[in-house]
Amino acid sequence: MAKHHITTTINGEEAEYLCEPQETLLDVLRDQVGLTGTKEGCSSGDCGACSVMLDGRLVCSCLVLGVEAAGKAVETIEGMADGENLHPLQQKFLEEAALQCGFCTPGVLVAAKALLDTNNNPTETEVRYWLAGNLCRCTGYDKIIRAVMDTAADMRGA
Amino acid sequence: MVKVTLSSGTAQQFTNGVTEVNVEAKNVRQMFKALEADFPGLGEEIQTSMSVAIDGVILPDPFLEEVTEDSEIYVLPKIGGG
Amino acid sequence: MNEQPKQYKWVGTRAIRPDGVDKVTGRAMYGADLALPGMVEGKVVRSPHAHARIISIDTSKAEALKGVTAVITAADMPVADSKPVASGEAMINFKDLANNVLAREKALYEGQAVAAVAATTAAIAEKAAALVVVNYEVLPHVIDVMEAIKEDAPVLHDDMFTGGVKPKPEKASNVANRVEFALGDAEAGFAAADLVIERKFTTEPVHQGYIEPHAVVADMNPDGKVDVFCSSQGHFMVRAFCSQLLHIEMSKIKVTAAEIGGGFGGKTTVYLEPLAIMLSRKSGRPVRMTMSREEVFRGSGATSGAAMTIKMGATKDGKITGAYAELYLQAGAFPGSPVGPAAMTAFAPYDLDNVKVVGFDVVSNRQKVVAYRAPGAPISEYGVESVVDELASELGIDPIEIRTINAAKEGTQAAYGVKFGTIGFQETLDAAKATEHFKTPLGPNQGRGVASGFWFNIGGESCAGIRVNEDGSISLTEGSPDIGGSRASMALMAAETLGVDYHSIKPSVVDTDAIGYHFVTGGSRVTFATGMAVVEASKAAIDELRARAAKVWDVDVDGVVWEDGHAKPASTNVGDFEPMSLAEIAKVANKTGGPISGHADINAKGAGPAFGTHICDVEVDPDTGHVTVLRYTAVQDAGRAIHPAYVEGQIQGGAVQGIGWALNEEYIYDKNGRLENAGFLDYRVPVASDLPMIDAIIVEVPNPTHPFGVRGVGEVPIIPPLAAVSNAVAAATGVRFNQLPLSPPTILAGIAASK
Amino acid sequence: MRYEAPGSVDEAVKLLADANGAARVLAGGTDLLVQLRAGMISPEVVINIKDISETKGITADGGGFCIGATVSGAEMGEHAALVAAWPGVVEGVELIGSTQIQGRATMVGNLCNASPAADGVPALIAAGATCTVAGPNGQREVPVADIPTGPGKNSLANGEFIVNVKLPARPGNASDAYLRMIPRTEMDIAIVGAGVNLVLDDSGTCTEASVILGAVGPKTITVDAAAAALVGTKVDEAALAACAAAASAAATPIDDKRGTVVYRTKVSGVLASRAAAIAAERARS
Repeated sequence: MAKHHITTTINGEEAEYLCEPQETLLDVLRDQVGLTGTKEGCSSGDCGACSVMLDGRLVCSCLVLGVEAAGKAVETIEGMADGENLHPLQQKFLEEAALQCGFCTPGVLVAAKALLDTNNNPTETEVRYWLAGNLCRCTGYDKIIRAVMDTAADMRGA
Repeated sequence: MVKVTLSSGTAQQFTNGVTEVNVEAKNVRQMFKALEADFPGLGEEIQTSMSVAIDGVILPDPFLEEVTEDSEIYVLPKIGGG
Repeated sequence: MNEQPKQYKWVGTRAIRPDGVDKVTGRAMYGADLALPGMVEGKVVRSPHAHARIISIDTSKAEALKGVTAVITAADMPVADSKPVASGEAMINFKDLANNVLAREKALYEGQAVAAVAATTAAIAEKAAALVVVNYEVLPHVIDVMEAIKEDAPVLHDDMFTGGVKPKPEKASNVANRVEFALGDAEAGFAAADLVIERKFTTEPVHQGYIEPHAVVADMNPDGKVDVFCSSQGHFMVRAFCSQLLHIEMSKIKVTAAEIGGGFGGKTTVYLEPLAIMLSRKSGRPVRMTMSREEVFRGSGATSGAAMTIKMGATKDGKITGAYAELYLQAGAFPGSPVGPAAMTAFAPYDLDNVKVVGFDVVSNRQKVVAYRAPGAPISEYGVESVVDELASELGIDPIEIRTINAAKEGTQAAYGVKFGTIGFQETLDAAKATEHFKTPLGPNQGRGVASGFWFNIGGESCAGIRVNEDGSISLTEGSPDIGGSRASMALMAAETLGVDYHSIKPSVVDTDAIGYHFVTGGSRVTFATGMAVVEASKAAIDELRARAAKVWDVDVDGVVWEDGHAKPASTNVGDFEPMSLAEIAKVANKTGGPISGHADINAKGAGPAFGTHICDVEVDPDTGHVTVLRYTAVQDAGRAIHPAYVEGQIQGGAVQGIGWALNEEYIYDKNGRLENAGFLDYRVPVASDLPMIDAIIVEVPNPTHPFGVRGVGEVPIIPPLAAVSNAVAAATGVRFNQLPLSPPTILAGIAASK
Repeated sequence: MRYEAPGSVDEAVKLLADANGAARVLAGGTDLLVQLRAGMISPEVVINIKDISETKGITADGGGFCIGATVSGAEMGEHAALVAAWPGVVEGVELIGSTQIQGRATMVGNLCNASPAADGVPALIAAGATCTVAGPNGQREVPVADIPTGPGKNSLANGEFIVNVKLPARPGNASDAYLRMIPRTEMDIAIVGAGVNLVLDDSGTCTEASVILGAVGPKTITVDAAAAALVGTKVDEAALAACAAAASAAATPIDDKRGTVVYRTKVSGVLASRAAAIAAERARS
């Protein structure tokens, strides 16, 4: 099994790794690149804990092969804050207690940011359906949905 | 004498169904001894695998507590939780 | 919403949690996030059969595979006695636990571990696991609780005789235990009733559904010392269980609590941890093990499916005169269903003179059940709250009113014996009744359901350390894995007690070498018990701070009081001293006797029972049976909400787990006893688009035994939703289903049958 | 396992043919990777067709549309003209999985995976779509209805893969709709699916109809009787009731972990008539 040498961009920086053809982008991010903020909850695309952006599209990194990232741009939770300045969503999640155990949080934040990047005035229903693929077992989603809506309102006001 | 109330299930096992038993004791450890003497196995069973509630407070590991004639003492299963 | 009472500066505020930034930036380390140099990956070989005798296990092919560092079976594990051993608060039969961790003679459920391998990569480990050859003799199996109690059912344990009955049965059976609680004379109660309703209910097995699969890294040194890093609800539990199972002294095992990605009771026992230690010992290298989602569903967690009969009688004016419950709960492969608490909580919200509850703990070929949020209570209270609802509607009494008529209050004796102290059940009913939600009219095909719930809450062992650093900041140590923001609550209580800025306190959940024993994070105990330890440790630190100020001032310590973070002279008689702040005292600590700290190691008593009342509106599509939850309000007595946002979060999250239990979650087995839906695709936990906002209303009737009045909040909110949803569906459809889950096919079939 | 990412149709065909059945095509990968991880398949080679220009993009094609095999559900949803012309086809594809899945999953993958419950398929068949199949003997046009042959099985021969799907041109007073029944609101596999495609004349009378059921047989069921119940009517209540009855009568479901025969039979009719009503409403406006 020859390993593939992949050159890609992760969180704006060029990155290289060796991976076997069957390894997923999730495996690669966690085990080769050391970015463990992206979580594995199911490995079947049903929980969204491994959400990342791939060339500007929200995807489950468990459903992308590591080799497919060649020449593409990957964005993970680790790239969401700007240095020590948290992204407004990250800040709002803290202020509004929109996380409990925090395990689904990276995936939820990446997904929510993808929504707000294209729609800064979503309805509650739009937020709920957009995030339907991000399972959270702790919060009942209430505070997550509110935090996303409130962040959008702040972004519109700014 | 202190009055100890058992659940009907525990009573069936150890006291022929009598749910209220009276023993001479000034504290819980004496109570266990007295219960064991009167109803072999009962004191041991309570100590190792049950809780005791004294005046409404559930104690998973009772031993040192004082008891009086006025104490309301109930024996119940241990409670954990998720 | 009650915000903080005036006298508190920090308690009752919505402070940002100290571990928050780590969690929103991906830095927080969960069970699977640690990688050690030289680490190998472990994998479990699991039984494909629901019930089978293990004839032989051939590990030679797996051992021969290049890259494999160790293969283990039950033969590598000490044999444990079949005797309950007190381990912390819980009674554990370590023979059962050992068999659950690694099957010895029989596999008792599909997914039970029978061997484990370690190899240099996960892929090789997986290959090696497939090379372990297990020769099984497949035996007849039984899953359903009522099937399992039948005379001719396959018996799981031929040495198990029903406990709790006299005389001891002569024949082994799957009924592990019988419990009974009674008060007064239930039959006399029914005789006095104008209306008696008796119904049978069933609930299906469900899983806690934490998003983080079980994960551990274990590293055993050649000198026998073990380091374990894992996600659990109690690293002291992990230490105790591994010590007992593997005969390793506790002092040699250090367990570090990883951040935990949800537990809900499902992480109050061990699965992978002892295997990882054994594999590490054999490999001579650190071993990481993680479960796949499928393994989580088949081989971990989960609670009972159940069958029950509930009978209640009431007078015309709604006074309940008699109550009877008969409960059958699946324990899974080994005894220990939550039938005890199910029986004790069943009628606990009500002030009843005549009540009897009988419960049966029944083994069957499923994974051994483990605690799930208020273990047992959602099941029994679902049945009871359904019958209360039916009594109300038959008698033409408002559902909140009938609960008010019968509500337990201070001095009420619960069926399980205890007389309640100060409780806030009526307050939750009043708050529910006062909501705009309860008064809002409904449309066609819509229905409203109300239900209440009770949970004991517990105390138990907790410890805390307050270290006053040289600059006046505070390092707070404790040992309760933080599953939903408890570090924030600990820091708030310490800040309030010490009178210092919340932000100057850094709380940490430290490892088992660094602090004393803690019972697990469970039973809604952490804010209560560990919080109590934190307050006591803070008070101990205050005593020391006062003593130091007294030395500086050269006065007697009794002449120094602590107010608002400062040492002050108790009166002008003591002398005219400028108050000294905590930071000022810390600065001179070395001159006054050395570092300053306070510690508390306690077994907390006096947990405060808690109640909740929920209101649920649904709309049912009469042609497809699909249920939409339109609106949901959850009221709960928290005693005191230390951090109201996380209290609301517990209430909202618990309510939604209960809604999932009511509507769509269930274990589905095929005819061979194999789980058909071991994934999030077909084990349907609620998703964001399934739900409305969950209005959480916190009622505060303080628990007099806690310094701030805390009762504990985590468990109650999962109890009422099962009946609240079911009662709402009954109101919307005119049909009472008396079974969960209320999946669309069930509802459509019920509607069709009623016509 | 090898990984290949050919840059041309011919190259892909050659790789597929050479592997002699031991190859799998990777488009969106949302089924393929799940099957790989679960050990359900262990191909010798995975062939990523996303670098082949013919598999990319949505192009207007003589009044219809040509949709590349690697076009994701999200891309389809973002294509305003496609959504306007074929709302039912697009909503079917968009029901496949979460937002994350939509970023990857393709309609063609859904078709080839041949699940009886595929959400992307009933409306596509109802639309009368065809697809371009490339293989060792060149390319051929095939009705999409002929691709799935049974659960998990399709009619593609060794060395073949689908390059694109073509949706035909259609008159103004025409539209389509797809509905499915799931226990939750998202993330589930359909218990029943129904796609309806309609053409109305200027008076609002239905002149052509197609009703396709999913998840109630080993493959989709084309219910001609349900379509006939709509044709010649103004898609009024009586016609919808007849459509429902015909759909329920045609359903041949099984009992499984997701639903019962009784349930699926009844709901087949409910969804067929509801989808027909929506399609008619769309066609009128």
